[in-house]
Amino acid sequence: MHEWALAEAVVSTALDAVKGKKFKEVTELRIRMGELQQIEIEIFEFALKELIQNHEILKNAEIKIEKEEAVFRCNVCGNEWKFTKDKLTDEESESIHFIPEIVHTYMRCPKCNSPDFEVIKGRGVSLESIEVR
Amino acid sequence: MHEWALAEAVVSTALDAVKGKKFKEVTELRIRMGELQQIEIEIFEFALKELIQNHEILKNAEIKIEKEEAVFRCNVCGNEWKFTKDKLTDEESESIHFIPEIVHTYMRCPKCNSPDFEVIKGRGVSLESIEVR
Amino acid sequence: MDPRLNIIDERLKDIKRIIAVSGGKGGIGKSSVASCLALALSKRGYKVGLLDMDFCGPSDHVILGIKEVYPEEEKGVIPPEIYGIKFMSIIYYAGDNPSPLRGNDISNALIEILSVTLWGDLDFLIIDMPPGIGDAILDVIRLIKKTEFLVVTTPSKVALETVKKVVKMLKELNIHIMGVIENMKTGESETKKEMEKMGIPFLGEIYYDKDFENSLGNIEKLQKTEFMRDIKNIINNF
Amino acid sequence: MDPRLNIIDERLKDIKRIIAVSGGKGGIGKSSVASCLALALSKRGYKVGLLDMDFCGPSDHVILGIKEVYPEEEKGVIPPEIYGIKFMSIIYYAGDNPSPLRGNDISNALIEILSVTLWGDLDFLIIDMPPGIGDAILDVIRLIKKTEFLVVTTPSKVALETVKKVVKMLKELNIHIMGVIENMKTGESETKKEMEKMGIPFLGEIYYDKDFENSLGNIEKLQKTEFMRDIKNIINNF
Ligand SMILES: Nc1ncnc2c1ncn2[C@@H]1O[C@H](COP(=O)(O)OP(=O)(O)O)[C@@H](O)[C@H]1O
Ligand SMILES: Nc1ncnc2c1ncn2[C@@H]1O[C@H](COP(=O)(O)OP(=O)(O)O)[C@@H](O)[C@H]1O
Ligand SMILES: [Mg+2]
Ligand SMILES: [Mg+2]
Ligand SMILES: [Mg+2]
Ligand SMILES: [Mg+2]
Ligand code: NI
Ligand code: NI
Ligand SMILES: [Zn+2]
Ligand SMILES: [Zn+2]
Repeated sequence: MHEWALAEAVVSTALDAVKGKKFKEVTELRIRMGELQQIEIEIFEFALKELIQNHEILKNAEIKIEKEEAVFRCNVCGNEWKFTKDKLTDEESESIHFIPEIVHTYMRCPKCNSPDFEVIKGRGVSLESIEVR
Repeated sequence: MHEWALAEAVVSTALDAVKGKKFKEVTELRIRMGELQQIEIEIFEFALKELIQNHEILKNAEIKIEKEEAVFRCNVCGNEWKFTKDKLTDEESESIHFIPEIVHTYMRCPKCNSPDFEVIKGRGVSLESIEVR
Repeated sequence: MDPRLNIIDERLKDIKRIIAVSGGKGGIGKSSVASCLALALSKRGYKVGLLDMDFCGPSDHVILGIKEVYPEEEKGVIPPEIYGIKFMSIIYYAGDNPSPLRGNDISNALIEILSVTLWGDLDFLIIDMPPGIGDAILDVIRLIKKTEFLVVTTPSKVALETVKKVVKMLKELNIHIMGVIENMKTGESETKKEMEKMGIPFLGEIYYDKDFENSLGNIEKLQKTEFMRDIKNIINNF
Repeated sequence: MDPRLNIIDERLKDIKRIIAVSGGKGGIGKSSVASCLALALSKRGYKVGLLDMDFCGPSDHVILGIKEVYPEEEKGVIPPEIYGIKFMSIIYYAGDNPSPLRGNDISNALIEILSVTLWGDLDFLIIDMPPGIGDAILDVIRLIKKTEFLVVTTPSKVALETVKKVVKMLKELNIHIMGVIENMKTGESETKKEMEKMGIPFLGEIYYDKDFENSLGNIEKLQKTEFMRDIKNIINNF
């Protein structure tokens, strides 16, 4: 449910980006959603659609959400791998949902067992582009 | 004079890269040299040329060194700027030569005065490519 | 674009004062001061939040004896309220497990927490800072412009050396330093003079309290300590 | 390619043992132990190096009273030898000034130091670690495979909590833990038992020494402290 808080962040960023500019309206918000954070896409999209109603300039924007797979690279052995919840308990997975960096607490490099890895793709929510007219 | 130590690092890396492979010889080492570390290029090149003589496979390699300007970006205000020694004392500049990160001790963002910036280009020595035959 | 950066001001807008308890050095009592300060302010009737930002060595829950509470979710993360303190910590998510976080991870985790936590109306948000002059303090400076720094030090030479560095940096950046507290005082020391030389207000002292350790984790005992008495004297100057 | 990573093993190849004094928490005496350990080993006739890796709060020079010495340059950086200890610290370059370094900078600075410092033959290289489970410890684990970890803790609840996390991580990674030292001991405590429960050898204890602080910076006084006496007892087990 903190999807709502992240949606607010996106709306606030979009408003900030067009503030003071002479655009008629925002026609599209393209959002990339990293797999690691395990956002509930329906709730997130619902929140976005609700929130843009409060702002004349955003109101008609089309919301495009694309998912991005999470990929990790080990700083010790260089191994790269993809996210899977298989080895995580529900609580662990839920904790990563709140703070994706917590993945370093519960996941290890499948090759060398190190917690010292980078999330090279698919961490969380980002606003990719804003289309205006 | 610790140029020698860095040259050893380059040679060791080149040897490591070709180790176990069936190349006849290395024909070129291309090195990028970040401005921030203020390497004395003649000493560095001299050291490299001496050091490769000890290794049959490197001996005839052509050494190509290209300089890269140092560029900083402020994490606070986003400002970007280039390196200049103008505001540094000789000791400060010498300290940055040894540990480029020390730039955070002696340099500030010219716009907002913050020490919280990234060296986005031109930090130090890197081995760009190895040509073999 | 990282949308999170844009919402942080909004999340903190109903907080009157944000105080980061800092000092650069570890083990000087930052967590003890932050926790007891939050408790004392709460007891005085203020609305108080406490954010444990030491992700590698979170301690406030140990000091205040907080366990088995979790945030609620409702259009964001709502910190549980204990002893009147809205408390936020990485322990809700990492438990007792180590969190091996590089600087960039610390930065990201901090931004995440700041952008989803709904503190609501607060008189004070106390931030317990980790040691070091790294990502955590640089991000607090960068992201929470209204932060005031409360600097803790001890009479020890090694502590003072590091604390001076932090103060030097904050001053150079024109950041609001509330003042300095000297903790673990046992006798005469140079701290007050040294700090005043640097132009930093001296907020008061906390004496070494041999019973403090035994009161950790027990809120009733904690409130009766000399440590707490000293803290209460200090907040009279807030 | 970062050529520095390749030369680190070569730089450390004539060092018999590399001991990282760690513990995760700040203020538990890592720097005191690292400095006095280096001194005691040197006095016993061993060839010793000391690397202060706490770039944000370097303390070993304060403890050992080292000033006005600098490394020499000759095909690399040669650490000055003081009291028979080859000493390397960021203070040669940053002086008393703050070094606001993010994690990535700490990592880079560490790699730079490891790749240009010529330690030569050593029996022991003692590394004084900063607090935290961040870039510094992760890089030591990653880059110096032969490191043994010497874990310091204190009887304090908050210290033990953090130390346990570090130990848990090191154990999980199958990293050599020499053992644990309990510092600032005053009376009975659970530390030894807790650590043995985790399978960590107990190396000994250092009692709280009220004269230690006053001996800081003075090598003659330092050698006569009870702290040093306890350290000497501990190295009998090395
Ligand atoms: N005034 C004091 N008297 C006695 N012990 C103290 C005092 N202040 C702090 N301590 C103890 O010192 C240790 C370090 O305190 P802590 O608050 O965790 O420091 P930091 O957060 O700066 O690392 C703890 O064991 C704590 O109980
Ligand atoms: N056994 C001891 N007895 C008395 N004081 C000690 C003892 N060990 C450390 N100290 C003091 O504790 C403080 C923190 O020690 P330090 O070595 O700097 O810790 P760290 O490196 O873990 O941060 C210093 O002021 C030091 O003088
Ligand atoms: Mg990471
Ligand atoms: Mg930087
Ligand atoms: Mg603390
Ligand atoms: Mg230390
Ligand atoms: Ni949620
Ligand atoms: Ni040099
Ligand atoms: Zn790996
Ligand atoms: Zn700037």
